[in-house]
Amino acid sequence: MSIKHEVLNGIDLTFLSGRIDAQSAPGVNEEIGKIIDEGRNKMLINFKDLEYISSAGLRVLITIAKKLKASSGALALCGLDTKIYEVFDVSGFTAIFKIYDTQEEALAALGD
Amino acid sequence: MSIKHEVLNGIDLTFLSGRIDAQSAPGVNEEIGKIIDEGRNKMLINFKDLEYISSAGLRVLITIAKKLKASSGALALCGLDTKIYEVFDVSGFTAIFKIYDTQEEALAALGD
Amino acid sequence: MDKTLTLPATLDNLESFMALGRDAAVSCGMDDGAVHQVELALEEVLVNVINYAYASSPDQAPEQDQTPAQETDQPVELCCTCEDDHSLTITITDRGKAFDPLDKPDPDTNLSVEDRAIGGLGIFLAKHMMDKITYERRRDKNILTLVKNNKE
Amino acid sequence: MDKTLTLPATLDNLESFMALGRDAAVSCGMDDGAVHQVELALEEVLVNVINYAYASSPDQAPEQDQTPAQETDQPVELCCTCEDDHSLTITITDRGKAFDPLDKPDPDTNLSVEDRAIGGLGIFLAKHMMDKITYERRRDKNILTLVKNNKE
Ligand SMILES: Nc1ncnc2c1ncn2[C@@H]1O[C@H](COP(=O)(O)OP(=O)(O)O)[C@@H](O)[C@H]1O
Ligand SMILES: Nc1ncnc2c1ncn2[C@@H]1O[C@H](COP(=O)(O)OP(=O)(O)O)[C@@H](O)[C@H]1O
Repeated sequence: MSIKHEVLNGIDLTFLSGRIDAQSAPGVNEEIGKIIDEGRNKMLINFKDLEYISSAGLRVLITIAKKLKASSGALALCGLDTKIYEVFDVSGFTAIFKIYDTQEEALAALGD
Repeated sequence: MSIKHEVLNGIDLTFLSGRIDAQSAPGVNEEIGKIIDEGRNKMLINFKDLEYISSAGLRVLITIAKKLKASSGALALCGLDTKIYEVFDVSGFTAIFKIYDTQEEALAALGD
Repeated sequence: MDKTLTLPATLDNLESFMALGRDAAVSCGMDDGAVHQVELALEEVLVNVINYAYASSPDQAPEQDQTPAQETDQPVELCCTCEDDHSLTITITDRGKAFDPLDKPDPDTNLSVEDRAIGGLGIFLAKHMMDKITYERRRDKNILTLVKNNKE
Repeated sequence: MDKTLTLPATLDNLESFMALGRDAAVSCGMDDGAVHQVELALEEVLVNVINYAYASSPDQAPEQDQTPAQETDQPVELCCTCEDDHSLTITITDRGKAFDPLDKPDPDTNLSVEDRAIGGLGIFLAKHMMDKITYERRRDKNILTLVKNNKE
């Protein structure tokens, strides 16, 4: 599991790669939590290099979504492959999250 | 397990690194066998990056030693750490092989 | 034949169990998608054993316990059996408190972000990913059996 | 508590067994040197089971067999138990032909290169690296028990 973070046109862009399982999820929660705690509230998470996510990862995402909702922030996701999309779909997360195919589309939507 | 091979003053110098176990030993046997089959017969094997050797590795070494003996070649070893030296010692290999602390000493001895 | 692994129920051992489960699914001829589904279900079930089975009070995470599972007797056993290449049967056995995960009602997946609970998706996902899950309490053991059929 | 792993007796599975044995030795408090000795003995014993226990004729390597061990019932079980941090007990159990490795005479380690056999060192090394080895045939099983004491 590794996390890369950059700021692009005022939007916090986070790349997740590898596996988010019960072992790695707490680290992801902490990293992204830090960004939100700094008061940043436009966030895009790019999943294109993510291979696997379990409920421990979904837990992190819903936590982030709640925090950003509370601070009137915006969150978008992009690059989910079919396996990960299935997990989102079953969990009802496709209705909760704004999900885009590509980073460009997601950035454009967040930029508005 | 990885093998590096170079020729130095007419001596074939082979570096073994990692672990020689029952799984990797056949590959080592093949690599070094090739060199001997080309008619090369002055060989130094440097063990300094070798972490582990089991009887499957000792089997390879005795095979090489027999081949080089048959072709009136010379074989020296160097860089054995204490754990590997123990394995050699128990097996009686310290009496069969010419073992030197450093590569320099071994090269000097083979050069004579 | 059966592939089995028994280790203390700790997060540190999760990856060893996952490696065995993955390997069993692959060598049973599952395609990528099915291997992924098996992995996910297996993780969910194992993590629940790790988090809850041996916790001293209900819903208490094991972090609050005094003794790590290595030193006490808190094993979890994984057993994977490929049935003639047409299905994979995985059993997860622990000696923790009796708990039937199939009794838990499914979460409401239609709630808004604000109303959704954090968590509560593990068992639900496992059920979705497998073709059959059964629970059995035998003596002091919880035995959860997951079955995944090979697509023809 | 016990850590156990059961897998088909194939070379592919050697590393999984080795990882468990190494982990058990480390978590039993062995120092580097002792962990190495346990590793070596364990590999020697496992490789013999892989190479010989299920071979169809004595001394015939399993490559000549028709069916790979995965598909038939050729398991090997590794069980590691740390006794109060003062010793590690490892049992290796297979269902192959009866074979007591302790019956084998030690090789002559004083022979010259020309006279030395290629091989024949595995059991000898295992015996040297461990504090105690016992063999038992129980029903259709070979059970080899290796014990390594922790240095004080
Ligand atoms: N083995 C178990 N023993 C006791 N309680 C359990 C066990 N597994 C799950 N639970 C309970 O069931 C609940 C739902 O589990 P799950 O669906 O995996 O979601 P989560 O673990 O994210 O809460 C857990 O919060 C826990 O209270
Ligand atoms: N599990 C086993 N079943 C049958 N024969 C065995 C078994 N293990 C070892 N042997 C026999 O004992 C011999 C000596 O074994 P070992 O000392 O490990 O050296 P090596 O395997 O290099 O020959 C083997 O060559 C084999 O003939």
